Amino acid sequence: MPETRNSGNGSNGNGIRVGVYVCHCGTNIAGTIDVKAVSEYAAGVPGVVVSRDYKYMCSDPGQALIQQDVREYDLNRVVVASCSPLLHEPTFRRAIDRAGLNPFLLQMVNIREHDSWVHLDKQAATAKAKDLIRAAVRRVALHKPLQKRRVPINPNVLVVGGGIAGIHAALTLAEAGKHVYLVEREPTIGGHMAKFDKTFPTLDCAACILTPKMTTVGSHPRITLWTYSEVMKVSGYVGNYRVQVKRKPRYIIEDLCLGCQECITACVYKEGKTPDEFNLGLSKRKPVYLPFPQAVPQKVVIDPETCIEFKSRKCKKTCVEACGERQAIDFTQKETLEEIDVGAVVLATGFRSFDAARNAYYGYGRYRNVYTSLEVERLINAAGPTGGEIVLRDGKRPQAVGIVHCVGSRDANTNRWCSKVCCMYSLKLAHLIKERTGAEVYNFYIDMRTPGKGYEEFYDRLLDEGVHFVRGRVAEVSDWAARSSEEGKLIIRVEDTLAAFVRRIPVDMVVLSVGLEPQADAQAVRRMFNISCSSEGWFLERHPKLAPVSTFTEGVYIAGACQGPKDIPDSVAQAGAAAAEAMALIDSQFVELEPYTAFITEEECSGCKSCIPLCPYQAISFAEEKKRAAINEVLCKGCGTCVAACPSGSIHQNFFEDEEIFEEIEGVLAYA
Amino acid sequence: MRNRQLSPPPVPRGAFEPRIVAFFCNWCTYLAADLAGTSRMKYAPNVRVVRLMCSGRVDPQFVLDAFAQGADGVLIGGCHPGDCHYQEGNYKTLRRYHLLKRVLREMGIEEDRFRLEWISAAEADRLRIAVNDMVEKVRALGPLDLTPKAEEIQEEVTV
Amino acid sequence: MKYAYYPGCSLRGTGRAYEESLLAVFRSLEIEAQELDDWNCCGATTYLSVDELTSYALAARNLALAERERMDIIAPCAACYLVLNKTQRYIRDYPDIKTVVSRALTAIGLEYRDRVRVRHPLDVFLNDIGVKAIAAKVVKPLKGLKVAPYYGCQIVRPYATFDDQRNPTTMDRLLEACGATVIPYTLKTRCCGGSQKGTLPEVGLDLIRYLITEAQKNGADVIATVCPLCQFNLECFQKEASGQLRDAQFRRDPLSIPVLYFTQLMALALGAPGVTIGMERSLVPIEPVLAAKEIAYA
Amino acid sequence: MSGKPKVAFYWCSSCGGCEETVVDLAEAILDVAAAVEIVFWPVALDFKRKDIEAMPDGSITATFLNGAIRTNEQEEMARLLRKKSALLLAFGACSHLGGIPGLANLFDRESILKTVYFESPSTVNPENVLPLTRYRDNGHKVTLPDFHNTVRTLDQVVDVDYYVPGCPPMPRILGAALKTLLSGDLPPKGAVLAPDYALCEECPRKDTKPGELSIAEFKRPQELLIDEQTCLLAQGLVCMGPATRAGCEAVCVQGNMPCTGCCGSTGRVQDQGAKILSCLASLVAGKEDAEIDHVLDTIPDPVGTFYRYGLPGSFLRRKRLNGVQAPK
Repeated sequence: MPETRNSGNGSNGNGIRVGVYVCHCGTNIAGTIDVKAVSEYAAGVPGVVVSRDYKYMCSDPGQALIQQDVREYDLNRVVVASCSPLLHEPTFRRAIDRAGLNPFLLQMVNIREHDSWVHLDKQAATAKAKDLIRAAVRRVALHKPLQKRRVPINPNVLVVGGGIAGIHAALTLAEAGKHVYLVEREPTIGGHMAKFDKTFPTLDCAACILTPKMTTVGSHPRITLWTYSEVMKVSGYVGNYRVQVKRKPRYIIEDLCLGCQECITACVYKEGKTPDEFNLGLSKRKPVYLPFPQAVPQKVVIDPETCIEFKSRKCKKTCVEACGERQAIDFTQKETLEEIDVGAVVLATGFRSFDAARNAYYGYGRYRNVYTSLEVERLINAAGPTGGEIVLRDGKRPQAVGIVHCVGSRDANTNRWCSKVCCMYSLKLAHLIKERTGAEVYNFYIDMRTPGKGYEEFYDRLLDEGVHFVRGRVAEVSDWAARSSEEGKLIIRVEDTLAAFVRRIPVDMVVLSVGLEPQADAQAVRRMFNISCSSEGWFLERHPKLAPVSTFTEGVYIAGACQGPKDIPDSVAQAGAAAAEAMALIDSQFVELEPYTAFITEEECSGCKSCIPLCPYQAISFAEEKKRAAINEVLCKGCGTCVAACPSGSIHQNFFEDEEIFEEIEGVLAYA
Repeated sequence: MRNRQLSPPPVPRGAFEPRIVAFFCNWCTYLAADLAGTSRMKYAPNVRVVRLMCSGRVDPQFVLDAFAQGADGVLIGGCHPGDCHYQEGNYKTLRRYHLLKRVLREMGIEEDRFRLEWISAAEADRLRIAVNDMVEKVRALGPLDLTPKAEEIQEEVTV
Repeated sequence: MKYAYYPGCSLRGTGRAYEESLLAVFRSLEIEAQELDDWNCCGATTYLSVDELTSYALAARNLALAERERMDIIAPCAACYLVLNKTQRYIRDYPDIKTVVSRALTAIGLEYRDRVRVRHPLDVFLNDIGVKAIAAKVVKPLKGLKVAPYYGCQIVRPYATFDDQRNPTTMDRLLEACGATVIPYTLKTRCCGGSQKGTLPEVGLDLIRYLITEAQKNGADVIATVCPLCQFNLECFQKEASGQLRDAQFRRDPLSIPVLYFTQLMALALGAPGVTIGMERSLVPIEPVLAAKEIAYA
Repeated sequence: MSGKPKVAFYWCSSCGGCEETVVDLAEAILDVAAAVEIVFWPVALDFKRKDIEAMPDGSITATFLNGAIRTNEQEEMARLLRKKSALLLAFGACSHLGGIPGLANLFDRESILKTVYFESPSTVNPENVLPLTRYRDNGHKVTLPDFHNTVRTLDQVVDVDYYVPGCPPMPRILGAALKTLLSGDLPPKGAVLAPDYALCEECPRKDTKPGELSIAEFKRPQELLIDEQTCLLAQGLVCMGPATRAGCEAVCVQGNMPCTGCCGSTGRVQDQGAKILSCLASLVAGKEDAEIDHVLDTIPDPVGTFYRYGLPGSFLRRKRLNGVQAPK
């Protein structure tokens, strides 16, 4: 469709020559808005010397159109009516920059996301486009040339979370020569993956593929590993973040402890009394413990809650004797606060399993033989509480096992989303249980979701192995025996939607495949790093398709399950991507900041100090000698709050001047 | 629960079409509006959006100028308290909103014509509902037509 | 705190024992419950399925009467409790129902502004009086009496108003306060069949059989219920349901267990004489059980 | 007649305070009288309207018109003087911003007349007589000016060359204005003849204003013993200083009273009331609705306080005529 060129009615007297470009965006805009009429209307707005409409303004020919007009018509302002400025403002700024026009002499008009896509009434949408363009032309007339600010970037990177995503990101960055701080809340890195026995679909042993990466992290010269530590406070801005990290006391001097575990055997407690967190409470641990044999760092931890020395100060301290001359145990250790400067942050804080007790009708917590999938992972794991034997709490082997999919997921009462990994790990558990116990294994699913490479084949293999698949959401797990054959069993009531009748299946063991949820402290963490969350609580990516690992906050990247439920391959891929994007930022050595900062015209300011307390970044200070307020441009983030509050109008904001906004308001409301 | 219609309620021909100026913060509400677009949600076309970096940049003068220039309603959209990209900008907005609302009420401008909504980047539906709701409320209130032109002052003269 | 007592038709018919024992408990717990003046039938779930809008108006009349007295309503019968609750919610959530009901009420000079709460005795006893206060008033603790707490479906579904929907415990705690031992009873909210016994007898009888065998298996001496229809179903068809025992293993112990309203047990513990709390109205007598447990009965 | 520049003074809806400023020039009045020829000054000298009508257009060098435009007679005189004067100056807050009379824009004519002629306690008017604009009595036709519904600033009626701010303008400002006019190098049209920064610049208490002001409660002047040294805003008083143009050397603050904003805003601000509202609200303590309202409710009359002189000149100009009655 040939673009039409309407000759404008000439500059509005003060030398402002505006080019207006109305984009069709294929049919996305032109389908609802009469782009021809809008372009013709724009030609009539004072100051417009050329007005065009074109199929794809953001395409190279589209941009060339503008550049050609700038030269040919001697344009000194450009208005592009197309999609959201958050998408293509940079594109068009670069385009006019290459044509020799200051990039900030451009005003974008959002007639797609805010107009054609959201309004049914075509006349109204077209009228709205005209209003918005008229306002933009009046606003752009007042734009002044600006330069982006360049600020040096600190080359260090902070990775938060030591699960597989955090580990992979840290290693990728360190291998590329960057110094990485890896902060992990638990005493050891490894995250959820360290708890698994096998991984689907290849049935690789989780420890075999994870521990080598963990040990590399532990010993890598460019990775500072802080486990048992949490980020407390973040300040500064992209390229120059200052992060405060709290290091919880292990009561063990890390450099001296060899991980020989002598102290554990020598501890006054003959055997463990406290439920072992790593084994999800299926076994007990002593006050001094190593989370799991391949823990990195290979250092024990002393739990002050249960260690007698902290209660009575009168323990025989057999552990200290056992430690011998290394003397690695130090009961007086205190919590310390460290401060580090980094240029970029990768958040890989992972997920939390759905609390199965929230679905009362599955009886988790009421019936002893109802387990969560994570607990069964520990049972199957050779390093687990039962040494890999799948036995019930009373020690007996189960003859029949029911695995319930979608526990807490795809459920309007709990979490609406599909957690993506449960079908596959349920298949894996079914295989392992079938293989180890020979029991009858039932999987109860709604839809069998096997989307990955080799996933569907794994499912076929399970079918061949004789696992029973019942398509239906389990209604209830109960110990009520309707007939004698059900005595002493757990009865799973489910509607078998393929066989079209309600079945009562007695089993000895029920495994609840719990879904994935955002971490409990996701809201606190995101506020600390100034990123936002989706309504469910997952960290919000800049764009679901085109920018899944970056966020709306420059320099903060996200990877792994903290961004949404995903399996290990996807988490590792995202970790690599986040590391790459962080590296791209750091290697650019400078970060360009939008020039939207505020500034004070000295002779206008009366020194009334009303603005001083308004800035959370302490960018406004009061110069005693000159009795004037002054804004430190480097610290100013350009929010404009002080500009709106200055009672004498003496603070101005680049690109958002009062006059520019008044013009935009009056432009939008002035009748054609 | 009856399903809420997704597109705005049908408007009889010739009904009063209110003109509403909206000031949206760049990090939250403007993005929610973009998301409403990419999700193809439908809402009334009466709103014209002015983008500012933070709701804290909304100067009460902008609100009064919008009314003076013929807007029938003004909507401010910002991040939820605690979510502000600049930490505290929206708290100042909330304080100014409380005082400005009182001034507008004393100047005879109905409460429903000036509205502050906290809408995060993910809450596209909340934005759609807020816009549709405000357009209907202002439509019910009718045009503001605030400042009688100079001539009109003249004809009031007869006692 | 004064309440409007809404007996409902059953408590004046087959559920007489429920009313007698309930009033006895009110007296001993000093609860001021004044019968709602000129109350009308709530229509139960049957009328709802015949003519929805009129049934809401019928039930809403009671709500309006109570609202005029500015008192909460106590609806002991599970069906009344469900219908009044459902009416309140549907008036609140659906404007078209609200207009029909308001028109109907204004026609008879009443109005309803959603300012009244529908309460169940279980909720009032536990939350307004409290377990400690009740235990203090117990005169004849039901020591050794093993009770199966049967809630039925209507007071927990579809609205979980005052207790957990899957695993309610209000009645358990009240009976324990009266000294009884409450047995673990998985089927405490499983349906008793309601009117199934009349329409599909074999299904109705199966449901009854499951409930009773599970109670007996867990050693219950008596089943306590809150709903006249559950009481009727569980008590009156025990012999017939025994005939259903296809599985020989169950033939040894025929179904025979007293089924009382929980208020009867509470009234007994609070010292009310047996005759005044409808004990003699039971088909399966409770006296031998009480005698065996040396719980004075007269 | 003498070649001296002709100067005229006229007053519309005002209190006469601005006329007194002229007299307050004290001895300087003599230099003024010597330097100029006063051709029209109804409050002080006996001039009649026909004297002005007789003058050729543009013959008056400068007219200092004070008072807001409230009746059709005032409007006619404003238009007449505009025609007859080379320079027309809005003299004082009333003509510049609307002034105290401008607060009438919170009401409409009927309610004002009712209050004044029927309801005010000291009025005895059993027959409910209202003044009429035209009345015939034994052959004589008697008229009164028509009373407008809305008070307007001078520049909302005619084109104004300069503004002399203040209520009343300080003699120092008037003197400076006269000197500039007489000196011949005139500032750009529409200028306000006073410095273009806020009052805090000239305020003696400037140094005592805290850098971290967070207001937990506003107080009214009669509610506390105002300390004579400390910044009034720091003491919780609503002082309009930060949002008001300087030039008067903070004479009110020196009189130990908070500035009430009579010189209007700085040149960069279009609505003084909105700006002081924005400034003060931003500094209020509290992050929750209730906390914020708790503080803001200690300003009983926001419109009367922030727009004491500037209501007609503000964006909204007046309370909506067809507006719903603001619920009490």
